[in-house]
Amino acid sequence: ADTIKVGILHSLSGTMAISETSLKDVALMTIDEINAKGGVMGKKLEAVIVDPASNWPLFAEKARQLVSQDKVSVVFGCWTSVSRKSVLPVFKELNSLLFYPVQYEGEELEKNVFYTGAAPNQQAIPATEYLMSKEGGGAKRFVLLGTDYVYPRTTNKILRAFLHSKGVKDTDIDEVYTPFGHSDYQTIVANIKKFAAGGKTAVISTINGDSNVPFYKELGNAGLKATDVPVVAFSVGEEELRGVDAKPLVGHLAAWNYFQSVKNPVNTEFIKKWKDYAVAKKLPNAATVVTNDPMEATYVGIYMWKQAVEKAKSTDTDKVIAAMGGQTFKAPSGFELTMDKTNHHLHKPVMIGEIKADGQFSVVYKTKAPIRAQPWSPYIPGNEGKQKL
Amino acid sequence: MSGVLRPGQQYDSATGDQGVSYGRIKPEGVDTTHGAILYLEDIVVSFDGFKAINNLNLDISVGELRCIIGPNGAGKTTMMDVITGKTRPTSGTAFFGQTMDLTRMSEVDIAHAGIGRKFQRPTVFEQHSVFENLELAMKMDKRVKTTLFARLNSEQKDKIAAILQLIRLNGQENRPAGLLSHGQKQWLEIGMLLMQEPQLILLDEPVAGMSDAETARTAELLNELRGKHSIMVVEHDMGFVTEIAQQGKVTVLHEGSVLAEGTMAQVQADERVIEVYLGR
Amino acid sequence: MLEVKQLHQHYGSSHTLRGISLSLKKGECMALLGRNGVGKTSLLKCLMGVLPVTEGTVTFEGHEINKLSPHDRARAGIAYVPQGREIFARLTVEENLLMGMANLPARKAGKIKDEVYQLFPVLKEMLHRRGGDLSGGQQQQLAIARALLAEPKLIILDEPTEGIQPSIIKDIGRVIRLLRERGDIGILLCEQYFDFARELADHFVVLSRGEVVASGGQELMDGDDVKRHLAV
Amino acid sequence: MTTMKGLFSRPAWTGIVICAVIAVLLPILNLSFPAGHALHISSYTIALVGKFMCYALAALALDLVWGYTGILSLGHGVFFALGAYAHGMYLMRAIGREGVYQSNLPDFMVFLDWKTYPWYWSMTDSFWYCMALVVLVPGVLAFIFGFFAFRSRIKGVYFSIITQAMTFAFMLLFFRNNTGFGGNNGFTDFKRILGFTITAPGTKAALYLITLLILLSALFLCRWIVTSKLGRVLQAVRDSESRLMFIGYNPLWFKLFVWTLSAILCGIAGALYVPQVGIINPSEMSPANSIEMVIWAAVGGRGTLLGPIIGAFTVNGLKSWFTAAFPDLWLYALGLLFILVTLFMQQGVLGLVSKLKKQREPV
Amino acid sequence: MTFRKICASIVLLVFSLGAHAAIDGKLLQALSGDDPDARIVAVNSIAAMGNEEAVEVLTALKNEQLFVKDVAVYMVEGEQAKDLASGKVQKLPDDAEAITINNRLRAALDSALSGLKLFSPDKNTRLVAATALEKEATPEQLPLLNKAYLKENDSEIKSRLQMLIATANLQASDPIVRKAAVKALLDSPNPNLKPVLQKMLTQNPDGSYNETDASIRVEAANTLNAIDGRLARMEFVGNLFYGVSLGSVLLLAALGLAITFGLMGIINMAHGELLMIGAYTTYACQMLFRKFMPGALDAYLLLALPAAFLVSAAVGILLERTVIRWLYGRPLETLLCTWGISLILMQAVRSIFGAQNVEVANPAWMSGGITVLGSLVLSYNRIIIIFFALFVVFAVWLLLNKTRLGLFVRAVTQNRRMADCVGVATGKIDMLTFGLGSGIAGLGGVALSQLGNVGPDLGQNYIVDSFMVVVLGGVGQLAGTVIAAFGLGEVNKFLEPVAGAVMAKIVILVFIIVFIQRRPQGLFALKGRSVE
Ligand SMILES: Nc1ncnc2c1ncn2[C@@H]1O[C@H](COP(=O)(O)OP(=O)(O)OP(=O)(O)O)[C@@H](O)[C@H]1O
Ligand SMILES: Nc1ncnc2c1ncn2[C@@H]1O[C@H](COP(=O)(O)OP(=O)(O)OP(=O)(O)O)[C@@H](O)[C@H]1O
Ligand SMILES: NC(N)=O
Ligand SMILES: [Mg+2]
Ligand SMILES: [Mg+2]
Repeated sequence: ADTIKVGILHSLSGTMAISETSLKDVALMTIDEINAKGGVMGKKLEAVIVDPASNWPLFAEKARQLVSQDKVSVVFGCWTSVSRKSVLPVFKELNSLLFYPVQYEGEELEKNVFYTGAAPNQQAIPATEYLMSKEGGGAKRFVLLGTDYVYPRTTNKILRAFLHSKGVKDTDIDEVYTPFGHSDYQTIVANIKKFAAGGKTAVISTINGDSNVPFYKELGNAGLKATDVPVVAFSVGEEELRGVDAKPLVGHLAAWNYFQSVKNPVNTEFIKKWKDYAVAKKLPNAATVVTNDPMEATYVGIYMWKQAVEKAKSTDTDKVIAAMGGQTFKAPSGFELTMDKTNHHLHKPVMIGEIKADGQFSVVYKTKAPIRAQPWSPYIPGNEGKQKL
Repeated sequence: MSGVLRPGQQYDSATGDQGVSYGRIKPEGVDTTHGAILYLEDIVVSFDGFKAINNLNLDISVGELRCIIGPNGAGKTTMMDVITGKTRPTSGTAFFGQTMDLTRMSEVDIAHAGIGRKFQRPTVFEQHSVFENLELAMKMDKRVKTTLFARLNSEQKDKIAAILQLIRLNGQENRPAGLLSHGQKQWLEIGMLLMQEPQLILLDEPVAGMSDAETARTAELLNELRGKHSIMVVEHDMGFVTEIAQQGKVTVLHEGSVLAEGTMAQVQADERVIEVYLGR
Repeated sequence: MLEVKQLHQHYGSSHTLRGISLSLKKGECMALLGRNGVGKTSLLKCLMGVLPVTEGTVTFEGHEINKLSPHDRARAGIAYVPQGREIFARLTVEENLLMGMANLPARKAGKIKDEVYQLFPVLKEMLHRRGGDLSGGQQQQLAIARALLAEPKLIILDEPTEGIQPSIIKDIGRVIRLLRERGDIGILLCEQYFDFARELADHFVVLSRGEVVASGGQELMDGDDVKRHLAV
Repeated sequence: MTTMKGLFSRPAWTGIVICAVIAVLLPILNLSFPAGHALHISSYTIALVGKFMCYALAALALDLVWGYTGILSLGHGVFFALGAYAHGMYLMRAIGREGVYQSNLPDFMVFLDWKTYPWYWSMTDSFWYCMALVVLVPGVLAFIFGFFAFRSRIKGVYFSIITQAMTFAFMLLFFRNNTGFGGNNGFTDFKRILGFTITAPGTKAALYLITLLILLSALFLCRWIVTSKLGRVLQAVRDSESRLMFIGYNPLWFKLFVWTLSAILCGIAGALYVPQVGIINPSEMSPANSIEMVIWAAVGGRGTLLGPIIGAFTVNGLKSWFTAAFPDLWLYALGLLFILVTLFMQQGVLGLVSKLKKQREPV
Repeated sequence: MTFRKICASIVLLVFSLGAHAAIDGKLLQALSGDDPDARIVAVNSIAAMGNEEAVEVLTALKNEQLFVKDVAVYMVEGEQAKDLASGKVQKLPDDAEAITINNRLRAALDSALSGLKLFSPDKNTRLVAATALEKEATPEQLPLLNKAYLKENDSEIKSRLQMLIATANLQASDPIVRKAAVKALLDSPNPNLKPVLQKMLTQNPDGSYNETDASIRVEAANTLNAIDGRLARMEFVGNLFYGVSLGSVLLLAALGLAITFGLMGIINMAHGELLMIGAYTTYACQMLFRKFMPGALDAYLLLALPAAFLVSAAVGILLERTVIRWLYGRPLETLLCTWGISLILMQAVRSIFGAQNVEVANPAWMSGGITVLGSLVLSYNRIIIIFFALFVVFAVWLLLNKTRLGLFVRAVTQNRRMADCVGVATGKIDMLTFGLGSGIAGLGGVALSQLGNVGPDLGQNYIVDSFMVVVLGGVGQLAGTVIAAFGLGEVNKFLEPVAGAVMAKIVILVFIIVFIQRRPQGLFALKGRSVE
């Protein structure tokens, strides 16, 4: 064929559409861009889009359809960990490739997957360290607040172990979970306040999806300011903040590997391309689109795949996998990112940003260089020596 | 074990706790050694303070055909509700035979024990055919398992055919009962009662909506059943009541208790009955 | 005031009414007789507009009303006491009575006329009870009272005496007679209670299998012809 | 919907036979012709049809209670999921030490620092024990739940809503990681079933054929039930439960019987679903999923047994197609389909068929 | 803390407010520099100037309105910018960069500003400042606090300051002062005191107490008890309030459904989407105001209420006229059909507004909250929503029970055919009723937009809860709906602290199941024959 098919597997309906829709659009933008520059090995990329509708078994079905019916060479997709878990067996069985662009809990390493989002040590741990530092407010007590599912649970488990190693006692850690879609945070915010009376407290939020807005609204109205009790979130980025009035949230934090507000030429261009694309394709709210970390990770992932294909001179899964290790790409984050030679994760810089009134982040901390991922957290016993495939 | 209730068993209408049997145990015959099949004693039914039945005392003997008349709202239907377990009396006792305390039995158990009822407003299974209505009503073991394996034998088929003939719905047996006219439904309900072969039949206004000719036929039918079953009939059609009461007792209810009792002639002459019921 | 011409009605494939014609004048009472299941109720429903007619015309006070909805007919002055009472079970008796005046403009529909209570004293006692809790006969009385409140020009009664105690049947009879004597109202009375019908009706119509098989003035009602059609 | 004697007409029988034959042929064509051959049926199709058959079984189970007995369950997803979880437990154990932590315990347990299996996992390494659970767990849950609900005479929407509350509560419970069923991720990444590699084409074909067989058996079982006198009692329960009591049937046991049977069938559907789809997680218990089951039955035509099966295939087939063909617009199409079905096909797809037939040969 | 270092100098300087001196260029440079510690020192030094300009500059920094270019630091003032070193007002250079701050600096600024503001002529400013200092009253602040106390003549602020002084005195070396302080704090609602008092009471490993004086320990224990008691009371009141608030949300979400489902019998799965439409209408109104009347932005809700009611009602009426009216008497079909409608509406919103949430901001008068019992914050948006919910219920009750329309509505929903026969234009009533239910859902949407996210899935999050509320209350029973909503709210909020949010939700669901066993027709079941 004179085209190479690539699959895009993001929910366009259902609860996850909120986050995933823009990843689909960024993927399409990137593909357009690559095609405009001549495609991959002289062939145009052809995107095959499906909607797994936030339904995990449907993810598996659609993955199978993309790979075995549509014969795509690679799939870019998934957001939640469970959707990734659901498609994994399919990619393994059919020996095909998935690029996963979202921060996640680690504890996984699959030959058929490239993880372009952060592992816990590229996000959660540095953020916690920052909160404990003088600059970060010197927090002594921690509320680990999350949605009740595997990513928050795992992350918090790792964080608890990490905090223990820093001498924080269990009495100074409060772990709280809410169901998906929880919308009433009155009690929880009141409890945080109570807990915070016992000493300098920070909240580490792994709340996902829709619950963030009511949480932050409650936080704002209850008068918990970032200077009193900072909240650092791992799933709140520019895209999520579009849905919130950020003024009461100024100073609360998020940790990512990329922020839209990062200033460098690559990013400036990335943002411009995205805005132009949104306008050109008449995306809803095109005037106010923003970029965020998973979008950047998607963008980087597609380019790295392109580079690997060109290096391998083939779209064959095994050859591409072999060629991926060590690929580098100058990413919008301003760093040259490298695909690890062995663990299928990117080396990524860690950035911590404070929310500004306009819903952007001002970066208050940034690592000097990209950090290698530890998908198997050393804070979980038994993980020693599991860094390879 | 029999379907007779042990003392102390209770029916809790809030939970629907039926205490016993859930229809699995077929009751043995009714103990009618003292000649009466139904005793109502000091029954009171009160709805939010309004006493629909007020110290009602009544008994029916085996094989008797008893007519009950009384003004609208006298409590006749409510009384039947009490007998069939649909309404729990606020106080008082209701015995079927010597041993069965109706106030503590569920509707199902009461039906099983041998009390059948025709409602004031005809109620049939509208989605089922006439035939199926009769089939469902037929006297037999009505537990889940037996029902699952039940097949009609020829004797039963004959019986249904006979009843169809009697209620003059033959030829209509495959029509859904919901499509019948008002009077036809009345008949069908009577037919279902007959299929059930209850010992005590309660008829709430059986001829309402029937033409005079059909009323006469119903009277005929009841006269035939007299003696074979104990029957209690509520009607406002005096002609009909006269026809079936013959020399038997007629009870007049008023404001929830018995106002007068006697033969039709006696009752019709009673000033109080004329005042509250018959009119001048 | 009411003209029915060649009315046909089908329930699916079964032909229930077969070319019925009748006419009723102001101030007259017409009895509709017939055995069970001959189509009396169906006919009345067609007049009220509850059932669609397949063929034929219904004219009320010179206007063809075939196409009108039931509420338009009610507003035109037709009141209906259906078989089976059809009271609003969860409205109180008072509200049920107010509903009787739903066809009247709001300003005329505020108060329930005392005459109704004189006729059916029990309703006054039970004003705040829910309609559905009433006894069968009480409900029937309520249904009639409701129709009377509508200030109708034509009143259609489907077995109004069903389930009512004898003394009140007499009262109802008196009311119907009174209405008839007032002369500005037409009454269509479907009744199984033959004697009752005979006493009140000026005319009668006997239906059989969806057809008019006999009709005439009150004097002919005792005739054998009628008897034959009513017999089983 | 009224007379049950001829539940399936002659054309319906023909249809059943033809569909069954085609269904049997699919995996045979899949195995015996290489990919690319004109007669080859892709594994994807087999997997899809296999999944739909599980849905169809669930819809059939629902029809038994909803279509015939008038009990609208908005919680059948819980039975489906419990059956699936019961089978999933076996499949998890069959992974052995091949999980990422190379432990005897499933990964999520290792992760939660569990050292041994909790009591409710005991014996789940036995396939047959798990099969018994597939039947027993939904069955017993349904029996207990039904017993209390029916005894309290909970009916109509009240019943529907408490079934919804039930499935919702179960979903939240299973979401919790501490409950011990893998939390949000549930069970996935199965490797073997009874020693056979789960991804092997032969295993897949076998699972598929077993599903087909069970679906057909369930269809005939249901047909036998609804055409028996018991079936007529069930419909009487639907139409006028109180009247039924006055002629001496106790609706409690009749309802409980179909309700439990339906739950068991649904559980079996779930058990067949897991190995073919490869994941079971709590979102199967979400209220929306149960509502979708109801919708399959409604679209196909409830109270017809065949209808729900057709409905499950129609709705899911269209969904599979639409989500790929018009990923941005498919909800409009599906939504419109539901509206049109209600407006123009009162008895569902099957109702339309019989209506058209009637029009052709008027009686 | 940072604050301590500057108190003394502030005290010296507070009385010289107004003296004008340009800010030292070095300070400004440090302020815009990279060294965080130096920046803090700079902030404190500026604060130590204690003049209007210091307040201005620090406020500007806090609001990120200071810009730097090369070495010049500018303060933005409307269109213009002032060069702080020279005092010259000019246009802000294009490539000037904003001076960003982080939380640490923000906290330092807050403290410094509060200290300065204790002497503000504006009473409110002083009150806010005194409240803000509560968290960290230390001995170093005493001179400042005492000064402020002497100068203060407002009794409320005075008592605040007194508490602050007592708090600071807890660490005094003189036991008499400490004892007086402990006693004085008996009435304090400040939970932050607890660790301090607890520390006084804890025994060191060698058996000695941190507080050596036994009588002070007794007083401290007393005070601690008093504070604990007050906190427990506060928590109870808090839970009560949270419960009412959650109840009002449930009520607003369910009320429309109580009409479309409860009264009309339509299993309206699209109810959630009608809520969503109300919320999106609110968003649209906000955008309109932003665009055309930015000055009156805070009033956008006044437009949103009628607009949301009308838009949702219009959508409802459209649905009723085109689809639902064919389905009366077939409730189960309405489930299927409205499910389809719900899918379409959701996707339509995705197509128009995007799949992401949109931002709906609380107007200023709904932001924040009032503090009661010391530290319990009752947020304005929730208080307003509680009253709004009660108002809507009352209005609906009036409409349904006291008007002819309401009578017709109830009659039609009970017996459509007979209502038709007595002269009710049933079609019109159906349309109005469904429109009313939908419109009320729209109002619910406005309220929800003030609390949570506004996105295409908004409705899905409330649909199950709404049905539970209506059914638990008893279908068709307005009063039941109200009680069920508040009941569930309260039960939930009293359970949550004990069981956690997830288990609380599970327990609630089990509770509903069990409750229905006891009352198979809901809370307000109708009794009697009329039910059948
Ligand atoms: N659930 C209830 N709530 C309130 N009142 C009730 C209820 N059920 C019955 N009643 C009242 O109890 C009285 C007795 O009613 P019942 O139906 O037994 O009368 P009846 O003798 O059968 O009358 P009819 O001859 O009109 O059928 C009536 O006044 C009725 O209004
Ligand atoms: N919805 C329906 N569908 C089909 N047939 C019907 C329907 N309703 C009534 N019928 C049939 O139409 C015929 C006329 O019924 P209708 O109710 O008009 O009789 P009626 O003269 O009023 O009888 P009754 O004196 O018993 O009230 C009956 O044979 C009945 O079975
Ligand atoms: N991997 C996540 N964020 O679910
Ligand atoms: Mg009665
Ligand atoms: Mg009739």
